[in-house]
Amino acid sequence: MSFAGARLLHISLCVLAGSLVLCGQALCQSAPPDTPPSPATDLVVKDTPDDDGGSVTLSWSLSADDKGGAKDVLSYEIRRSKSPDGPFTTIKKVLKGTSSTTDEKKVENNVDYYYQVVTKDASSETPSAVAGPVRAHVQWFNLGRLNTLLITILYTALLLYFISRAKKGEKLFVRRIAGLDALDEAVGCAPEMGKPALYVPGISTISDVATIASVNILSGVARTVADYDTRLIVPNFDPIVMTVAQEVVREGYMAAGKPEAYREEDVFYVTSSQFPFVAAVDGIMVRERPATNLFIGMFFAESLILAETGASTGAIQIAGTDAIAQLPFFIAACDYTLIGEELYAASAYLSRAPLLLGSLKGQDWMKMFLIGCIFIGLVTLNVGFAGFKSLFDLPLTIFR
Amino acid sequence: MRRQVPLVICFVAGVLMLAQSFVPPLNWFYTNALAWARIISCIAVFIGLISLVRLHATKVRRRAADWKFSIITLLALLYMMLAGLLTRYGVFVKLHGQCVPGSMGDKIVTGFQNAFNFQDIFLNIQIPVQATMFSLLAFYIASAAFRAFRARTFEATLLLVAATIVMLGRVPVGHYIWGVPQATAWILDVPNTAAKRGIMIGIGLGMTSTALKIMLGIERTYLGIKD
Amino acid sequence: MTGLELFWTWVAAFLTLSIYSFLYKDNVFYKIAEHLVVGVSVGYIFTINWFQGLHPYLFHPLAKSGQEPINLLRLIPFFLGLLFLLRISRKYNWLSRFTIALVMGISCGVSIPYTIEARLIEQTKASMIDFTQQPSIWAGICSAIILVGTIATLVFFFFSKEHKGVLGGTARVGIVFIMVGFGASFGYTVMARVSLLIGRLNFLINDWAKGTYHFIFG
Amino acid sequence: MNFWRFLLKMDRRIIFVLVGLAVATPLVVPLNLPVRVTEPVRRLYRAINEIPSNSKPVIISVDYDPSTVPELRPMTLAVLRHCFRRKIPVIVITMLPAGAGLARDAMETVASEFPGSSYGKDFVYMGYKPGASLVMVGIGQDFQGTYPADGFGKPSAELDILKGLHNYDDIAMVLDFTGSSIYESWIMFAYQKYGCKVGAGVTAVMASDAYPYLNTGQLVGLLGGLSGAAEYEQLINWPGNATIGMDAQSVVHILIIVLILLGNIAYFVTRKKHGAAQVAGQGQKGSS
Repeated sequence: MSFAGARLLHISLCVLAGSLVLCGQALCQSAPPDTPPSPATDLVVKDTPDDDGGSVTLSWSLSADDKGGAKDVLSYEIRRSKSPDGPFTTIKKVLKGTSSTTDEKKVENNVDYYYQVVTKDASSETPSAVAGPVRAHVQWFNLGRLNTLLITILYTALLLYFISRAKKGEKLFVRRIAGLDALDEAVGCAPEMGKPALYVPGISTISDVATIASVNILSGVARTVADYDTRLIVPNFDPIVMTVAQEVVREGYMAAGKPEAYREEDVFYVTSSQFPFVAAVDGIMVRERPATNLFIGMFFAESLILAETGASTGAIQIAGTDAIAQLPFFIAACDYTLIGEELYAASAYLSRAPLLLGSLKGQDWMKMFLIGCIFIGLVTLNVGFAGFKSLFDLPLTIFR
Repeated sequence: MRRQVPLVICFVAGVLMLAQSFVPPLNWFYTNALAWARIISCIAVFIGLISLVRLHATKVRRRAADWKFSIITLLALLYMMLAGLLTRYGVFVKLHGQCVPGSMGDKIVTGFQNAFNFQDIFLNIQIPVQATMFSLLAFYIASAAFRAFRARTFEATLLLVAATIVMLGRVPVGHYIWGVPQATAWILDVPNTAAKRGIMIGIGLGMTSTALKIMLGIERTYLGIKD
Repeated sequence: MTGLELFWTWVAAFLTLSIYSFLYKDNVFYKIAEHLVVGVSVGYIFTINWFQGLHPYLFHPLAKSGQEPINLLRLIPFFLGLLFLLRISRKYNWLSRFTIALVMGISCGVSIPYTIEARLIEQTKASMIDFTQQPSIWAGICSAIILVGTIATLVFFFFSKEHKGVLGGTARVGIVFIMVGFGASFGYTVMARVSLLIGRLNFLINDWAKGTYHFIFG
Repeated sequence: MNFWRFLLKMDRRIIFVLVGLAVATPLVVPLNLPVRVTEPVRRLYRAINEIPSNSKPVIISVDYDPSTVPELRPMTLAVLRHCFRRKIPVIVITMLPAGAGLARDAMETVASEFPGSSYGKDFVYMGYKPGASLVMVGIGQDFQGTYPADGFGKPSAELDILKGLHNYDDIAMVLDFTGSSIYESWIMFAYQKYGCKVGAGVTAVMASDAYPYLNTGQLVGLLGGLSGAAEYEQLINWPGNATIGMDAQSVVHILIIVLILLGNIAYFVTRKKHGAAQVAGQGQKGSS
């Protein structure tokens, strides 16, 4: 017998068997097997909040047959029309157990739409009541981020206020930061030993704020190093950071009045791969034997490899990072470590520029503001009022 | 021109980026700007390349210390670039997706085939060196602990006691010592959480103020501009 | 294992041992491995950037391909990228500042709201603890300790006041929390690091030594 | 006293040698130190033990890449061995392109230890499919439609193990071994949507994030890192790489603790001799 023939026979047998089974079921059960599922109810449609239009949010109550019921619901189909009477076209399908979704399929703004949700099982379906009309709108402001905006404005205002006070010549106190005092000392000891200093500005890109802070510190370091006529070696992980580092170091040498001592080949690119970079910097540390190693910026697991290799060469080491996971290792293996916010404070502290010192004052006020918020939140929450805490929800929903 | 224009560019880009997170219709700027930054950083790789080649070529020319090893770097670089480009552009290589673990973490690379052993070199030279460099930490974590964990000061004592308890609590032996598993869990859940949360808020303040200062042009060291 | 696979296993094993030799001291083998991997990794990055970066983000949007319209806006970053390449010119290198300024502006603008939300708002909110909803007295005590620790740590980072009196005392409590937390992180990480070493030793023992043995003796 | 002075000035390469030996020795000569089994591991063991033999298969999703192999491969092997021994059919899949070779390797390693087992009947390898969540939903709707062929290109219809297998109703349990958050997708789709039991094995670092799912019952059990794997090996009484690895871990941890203690003793002993003046000059090392 040919293949096609066998196939045909197989199919007909299956059909026969299938209809027998169906008959059997129909005979045995009083109810027909194909009862349509009960519909989804309470369909609510509204414009998706806080977006730039083109989207409608739907929510409904699950069909009684979803989960608890006969459990034969497979999915829900979302259908849309521009008129309450249809025709409705299918927009998307969602799985059983889902009770909300958004329609973002070519939704025009400011046009009336009507929706229905169709509950489907294996062989039949039940539409819900039609909901609508609903219009998608453009929101010109994202209310869900109002709290973020307010804090941004408050913080900016605080910073600008204290900076302007500093500009007017007001003396602002900044406490001593042990790691930073050591920085000058450490950089100064390199020339005494006739050795170079090494500065690693982290292994991240310039878009990392920690890298930017590191570059600011590098600027101060370069000036000190130039004063002492020492070499400053800066291996880089990122080409853009390298470019910025070159600018900053050159400027530092110029500020110290020694532009001719600046060597561009000492601020160079290595590779943007984490461990190959570490392998190369380890090599530099054991071959050039810098008297001072500075690891400042964003670091990952390589922190301890760098710091331990540096320690083995007897260099004075200062680290600074906001990578919380790496701080323990720097603290263990380096002489001083700038912890988290100290890294950011450092650039202000080093330059002693009034503008930057003013911003430290603003930072402290913001800290007090947040501690105050924590206290108010604690008190209000524990007397049974959760409203204050909900001001810190993300996204903010209390104004919806 | 040299000083003011960059500051204006920085300010405008920063304000637009900031605004788009509050004003939904400005979202298009976000998508575009990220692609722009990506393109710029890709082009910047050429600057890195030039720097690297210049450094090693100079070493070779001057016969500086270890100049022979610089030849290895230059040859490896040249070979990988050519192999990568030829693999993709080569007419005789039929493309079909092949994936390898990326250089940092889980980045997935598709679309390269193993002509010129591009993939083999990556998998058998770069990956093993990376893994081995990473594993050096097992040695260094021990030597750092030995050297640094001395009860010289009160703070150092805290560091060493907490580390010792947690280390003990992590291995089966510690589970047989009364109180160690509980103490380990407590230290990790309570003081550790508190310290991290406090540090994190501090970092958030520092980052935001640095970013704001740069956006507003108050901090301009990065441009190599002196006040 | 084929002959070629065996060859690559030996290459990987040689490099692995070369890196470990650095633990004793710097030497020729380490230098070879180091210089080799720097070259390979930059070549790899170059290729990835070309095909995963420039192709999808620059070449494709500028070339008519498929149904996507040509995106001429992408010429702006291309132009800025070229300005950045002027770094190598002595005369025009100041033009690269335009590019750097744009990248800085974008980065700062993105990071501000994100940082405020993830690091300030979330963490502040997490510190507002409802003591009436604690599962047990002990849990309540722990929550209180976390609260005290968070605030004390924050006080440690006050820069504009001398750490004396109440402020100094609180800051000192903050240091206690910081040091205990760091000690715990250190101790916790040992296991993960040792696992890495086990992984490499397994490679040397199973893939390299045993693999070679089986290749030769069947 | 010379010993203490020597200790303080000890060349760190001695420490490196000690660490190297501490890791390598147990790998060559297993110590089989006892392991105390924790509750999450025991729960997974019990759940697998309750699956009837020669009945519904389990899906084992091998979603790790080379970087987490040392932690995750041993637990995958241990669970596979348990399934093979209890004659529970096993379907091996992976959601990561980098996991393909590793998944096959784990399956073939264990299969070769059970000479009676046969491919297609007791175990099957379905390979890598892109789009993890789509695949998970696809399995719920139509397994064979999602996987028309196995990882070697053989049509699914020809595989005994897949006969009559339509969706999650025909699967006893999903087990995910991963260093990423893929296990959360399994919880979301396989468990929440389709009510299929899900168990997971994750890296030690991730384990604390996964515990909440255990408490809510969304995970039937959890293996965390090398220690979780070692505990499982103990439960199935089949010491393997994890037990050996844990031996190495124990030895290194104890070594470091002993080094710290000796270092401190040496520090205090020599300090008494030299007086306090030198101590004051020690600087801030170790704190900040």
